[in-house]
Amino acid sequence: MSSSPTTPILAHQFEDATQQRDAATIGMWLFIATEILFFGGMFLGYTVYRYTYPQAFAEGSQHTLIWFGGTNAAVLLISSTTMALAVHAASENRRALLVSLLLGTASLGALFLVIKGFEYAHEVKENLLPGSSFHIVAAEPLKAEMFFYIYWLMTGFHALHVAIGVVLILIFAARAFFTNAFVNHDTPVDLLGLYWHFVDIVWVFLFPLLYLVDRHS
Amino acid sequence: MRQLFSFIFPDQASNLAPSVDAIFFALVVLCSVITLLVFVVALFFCVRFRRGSKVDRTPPKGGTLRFEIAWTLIPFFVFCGLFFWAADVYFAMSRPPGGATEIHVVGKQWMWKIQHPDGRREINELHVPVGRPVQLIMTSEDVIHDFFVPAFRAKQDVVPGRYTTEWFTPTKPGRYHLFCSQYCGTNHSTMVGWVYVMEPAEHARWLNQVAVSESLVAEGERHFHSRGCSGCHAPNSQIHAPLLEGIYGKPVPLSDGTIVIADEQYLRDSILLPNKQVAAGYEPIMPTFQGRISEEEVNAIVAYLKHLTDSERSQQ
Amino acid sequence: MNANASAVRTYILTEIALLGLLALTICVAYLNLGLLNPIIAGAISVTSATLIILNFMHVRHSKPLLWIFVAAGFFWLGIMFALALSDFLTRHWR
Amino acid sequence: MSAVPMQAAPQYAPALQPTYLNVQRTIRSWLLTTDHKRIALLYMVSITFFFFVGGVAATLMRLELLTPRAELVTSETYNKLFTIHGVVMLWFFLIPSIPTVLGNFLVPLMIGARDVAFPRLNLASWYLFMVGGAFTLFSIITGGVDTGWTFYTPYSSTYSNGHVVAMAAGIFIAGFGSIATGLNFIVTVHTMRAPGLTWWRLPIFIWSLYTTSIILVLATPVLAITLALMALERIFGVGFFNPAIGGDPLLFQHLFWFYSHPAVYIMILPGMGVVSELIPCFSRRPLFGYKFVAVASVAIGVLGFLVWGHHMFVSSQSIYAGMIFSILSFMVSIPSAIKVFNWTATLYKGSIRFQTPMLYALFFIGLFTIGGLTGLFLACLAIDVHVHDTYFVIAHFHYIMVGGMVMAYLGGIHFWWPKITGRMYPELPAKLAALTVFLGFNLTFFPQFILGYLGMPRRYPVYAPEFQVLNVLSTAGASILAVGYLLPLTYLLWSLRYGRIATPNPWEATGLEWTTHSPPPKDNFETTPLVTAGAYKYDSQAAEAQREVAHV
Ligand code: HEA
Ligand code: HEA
Ligand code: HEC
Ligand code: CUA
Ligand SMILES: [Cu+2]
Repeated sequence: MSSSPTTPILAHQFEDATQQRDAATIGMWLFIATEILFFGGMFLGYTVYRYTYPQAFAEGSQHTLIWFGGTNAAVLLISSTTMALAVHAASENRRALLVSLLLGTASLGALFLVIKGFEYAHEVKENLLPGSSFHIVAAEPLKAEMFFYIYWLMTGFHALHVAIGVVLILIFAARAFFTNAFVNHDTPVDLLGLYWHFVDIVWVFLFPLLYLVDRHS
Repeated sequence: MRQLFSFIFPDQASNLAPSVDAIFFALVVLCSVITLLVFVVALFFCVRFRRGSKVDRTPPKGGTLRFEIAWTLIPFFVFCGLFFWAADVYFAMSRPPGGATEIHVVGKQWMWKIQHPDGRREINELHVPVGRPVQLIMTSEDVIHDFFVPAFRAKQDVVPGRYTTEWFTPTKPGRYHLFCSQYCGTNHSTMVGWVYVMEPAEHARWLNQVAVSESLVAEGERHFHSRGCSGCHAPNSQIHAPLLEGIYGKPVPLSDGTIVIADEQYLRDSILLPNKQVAAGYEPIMPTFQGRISEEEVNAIVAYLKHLTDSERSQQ
Repeated sequence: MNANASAVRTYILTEIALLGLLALTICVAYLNLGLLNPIIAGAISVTSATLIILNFMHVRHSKPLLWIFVAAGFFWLGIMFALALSDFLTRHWR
Repeated sequence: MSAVPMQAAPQYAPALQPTYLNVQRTIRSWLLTTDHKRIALLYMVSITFFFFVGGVAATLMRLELLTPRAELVTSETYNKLFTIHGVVMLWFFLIPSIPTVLGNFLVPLMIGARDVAFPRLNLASWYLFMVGGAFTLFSIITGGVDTGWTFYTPYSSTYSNGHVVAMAAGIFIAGFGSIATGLNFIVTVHTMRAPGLTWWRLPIFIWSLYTTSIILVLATPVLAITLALMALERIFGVGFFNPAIGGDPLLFQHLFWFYSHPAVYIMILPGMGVVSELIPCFSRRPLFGYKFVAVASVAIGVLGFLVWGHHMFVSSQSIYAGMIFSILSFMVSIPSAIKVFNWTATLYKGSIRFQTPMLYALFFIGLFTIGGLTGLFLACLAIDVHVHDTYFVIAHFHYIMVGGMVMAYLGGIHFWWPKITGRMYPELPAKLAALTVFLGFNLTFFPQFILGYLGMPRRYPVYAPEFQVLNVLSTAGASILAVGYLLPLTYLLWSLRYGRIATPNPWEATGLEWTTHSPPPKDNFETTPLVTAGAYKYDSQAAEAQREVAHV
């Protein structure tokens, strides 16, 4: 902390560093608000159809691989912690720690995608991908198809966000390793963290909604 | 004068028209008054306080609060009044009276197919007698359409996958436009037709003009047998399926514990999406008929199932 | 150093709580509680999300202004749900 | 007059200091600029282009409607025309109009900042807008789309044959441009205000744009996901809204209008903001009920999210939901009423001048009032059953959008033209143009109210012969209107070269933007201004006194 090779870069439109930091944080939270509403549209659809077709949703949900989904939930939650620690490391200018924690987070994100990939592959094999080849033994195959449509849609959009996150984290890790871009300037890492935690929150909701409908029956 | 009026104002040919028009005229008066008020006041200020005119410009004393309160509260109360009036009429417009003649309407790109209870069919034309309430039970084979008769002030979207209803009592004989007013593709603007409102006698004559072989109920009964419904739903069937006599309008317990009233929508869904709501105590083995049977056949079967109830009631 | 350790401790404790909640939600799903099932699952998700927002995303120590921005997204989502469901839930009333 | 310190502007010295226009002169310096003022000009040029694209479509539609049969163009073409017209006019002209042109130019100037908070994001949003526009133009040129701007499913997702996906992609991309702009403004207003510029000292224009931005940020993502879902359904054949697998077409409508109703307030709030600047300035009076007008803006923005279902009164949504949406629609009208009355009251005891911007402002009040009041007809459940999807609706929204917002946009452009370009526009042609637009506009759209109540449905290239007379009137009006819109284009371009050189504050207006040079230097202000008083410190008595002195 004592050594400060670079002072934070202040863009010309700002008066001081606090102003710049506040602006960035508010901006990021606004972006997260847009993301909430973006996913919100799909959550609304989910709610409406689950209310209308409770049976089909229960049946569809039985066909999802709960241990894959559950493991993934744990993976993302842990990666959130490593991300929080990484942000903390950045705020203390501990570069080596920051780099390794970012890499750890990225690996966990990648692990999530790998597990999700196996899950998808399994589902494609089982003909659970909506479309002409969709087939399910259920009382209401058409409504179950709706369930799986929603499943693919929401997990797909979520996986896209995870993938973007992993790429961003890797870029940040590289910058932290090769340059001192984040020394005394941890706002970007902070924002990256916010994004990653948001992605985690989405899964916190998706997991019970998609995997745990009427598991007991 | 009259002619000018009819040039700018549509016919009033149903029971709904006067009540809708009453609100309309009230609003026209109210809004004209407000518009005039705003315009006159603004113009007056513009002229009087134009630059260079010799008037007193000392800033007015006192706060603005009382004005603000006035022009918040006055609109508020006016709006509440308007809302209740219009909502009351709307409520009546959405709830058909008992005993209305039920006519089935199927919209498809780009025509209206109409089935009368006596089995008579029409395309893009609807003949109804004056003075009797008519209820349209409508659905669509493809996209959303909308059954709009300006002279009746009646309009309702026709949505695929479900029944919507619209009702009116024609009050004036004549020929009135029927428009599709929900955009539905290339020939949306030619998905139009005529509604003929006839004196009862004339209507009876029209009914007798062409003999129809079978009523809608009879047609439905025929489909009920030919489509194999009776194979399961007959009293002597080997398969455990509910008897459908008297089901219409009754509460049906479902397997998920809820209870629904068996209305048209329920009957329709039971045929097309049988597993949407499974009757309690039965296996969900009924096959879906979606895609295998046309909307008109469904309508006929629904009419038949409803008739089963009516005849049962009349026997009691 | 002290502040540092306490921050790290918060993260670890939060993490343990989150994993516990995850286990809990899975277990509860296998019990048949009727209507309570979705309600409990929802409550657990909301709790987890709140933990993440407050501790991982540092909202707990942020200015009140930021709380407004955090709440805004959820508030508007609530509007969307409330009014859209006012249609879907009352459609069959007569 | 100049009791306010912010008026003590540095003397105008055109030759000494480069303005934002001539610091750099290469094309590259324009295309890669992060200066909010230059981005505003990029937007101005782009949306003017799109306005004429939409205008040509409108012209062709009105010509077609001269006769009751589809003679000029086929039904298919007509359907594509109104889709182009609606999509281009809304998403590529009206929604960006005041926010991205005047907003980008003025927000930093009005709050005494050097730029917006995220200048590069600002430029990115223009590129998103242009890429979105390119997609849309592509879909138009390669055959068009015939869904209407509302894209109702299942028609758009299953039955329509056009390039729906390309057009949806265009709107989707431009939507992210909107979000970026809105986000930028919110952050800018929160963090970059000059010292002393408290919330209650902000001009109403800033309040309006702030509220607009909230809507942009919170509503646009819902449009994005809705269009994405529609497009996915079209591509893969399965989806949310498909009745074949139990999907509900009404869900699409809910999601669509959740965005699109608030969007209509995106289209009017900035106009209200402009008018709230113009009226006080030209009547030399402080804005009547400043705080109420400010709060009313925010109230419109928030309540505007609660009423979307009024577009679905006959869609077979629950009648109880219909009632909720109806009463809420009335409630959202109250803040608009507050504004109209406050503007009118501002005129009282003023010293009113009638330069072109003021004419536009007065027209705005009148036409917005008519448009808004007819909105009340539509919010009345029973009446909407009759007039839904008829020309009554068309007239309603053109009164607000063309009679209101376009007037406000033109008024604002004239008002700030000296600041933007450093030149005055010529007064006489401008007044003539304003009158032409006003007359043409009313002749075009007033007959449509009557047509609507008579029952002429919208989106009808073929219509019943008894509607012809009124349609001919409307088309006649539209041609006057077209002339009215071509006039400003010509004399404003003319003024770039031959207009009188503008002083820093030709209207003797208050507001920080008038304290700097015309056109402003690259960093807006020589020193960060210090604000010690609220907006609109006008004094009609002083203005009169000054006039007398000048005349003696
Ligand atoms: C800028 C755009 C804009 C604005 C600001 C508005 C403002 C309003 N709109 Fe409009 N509207 C549209 C654009 C807009 N609208 C569009 C584009 C459509 C059609 C979309 C499509 O289908 O393609 C539409 C459609 C539309 C409908 C659906 C019609 C239908 O399809 O069936 C309804 C129904 O309620 C409605 C209502 C209102 C109301 C109540 C307001 C209110 O906000 C108006 C408030 C203003 C006032 C009321 C005037 C000022 C008040 C006074 C002077 C005081 C009055 C005092 C008393 C009465 C006591 N609008
Ligand atoms: C910002 C929004 C905006 C604006 C500015 C306008 C401007 C105009 N609109 Fe538009 N309109 C909409 C938004 C807008 N409209 C929307 C959203 C719809 C619904 C679409 C749908 O149903 O999906 C609609 C629908 C609509 C219809 C109904 C179509 C139908 O339902 O069948 C009509 C019909 O008259 C119409 C007319 C006009 C006219 C005459 C103008 C005029 O003000 C335009 C004047 C401008 C010009 C005329 C351009 C300048 C002059 C020239 C370019 C001259 C040179 C031209 C040639 C040589 C050809 N509009
Ligand atoms: C293979 C046997 C079978 C055939 C064929 C069949 N059904 Fe059914 N139907 C059932 C069973 C079993 C049920 C009860 C379970 C359920 O609700 O799905 C049922 C339920 C119904 C119900 C709901 C009754 C209630 O009490 O809720 C209706 C209405 C109905 N069928 C109509 C029809 C019609 C009309 C046809 C022909 C077009 C038809 N069925 C063909 C077996 C059949
Ligand atoms: Cu059918 Cu329009
Ligand atoms: Cu609306």
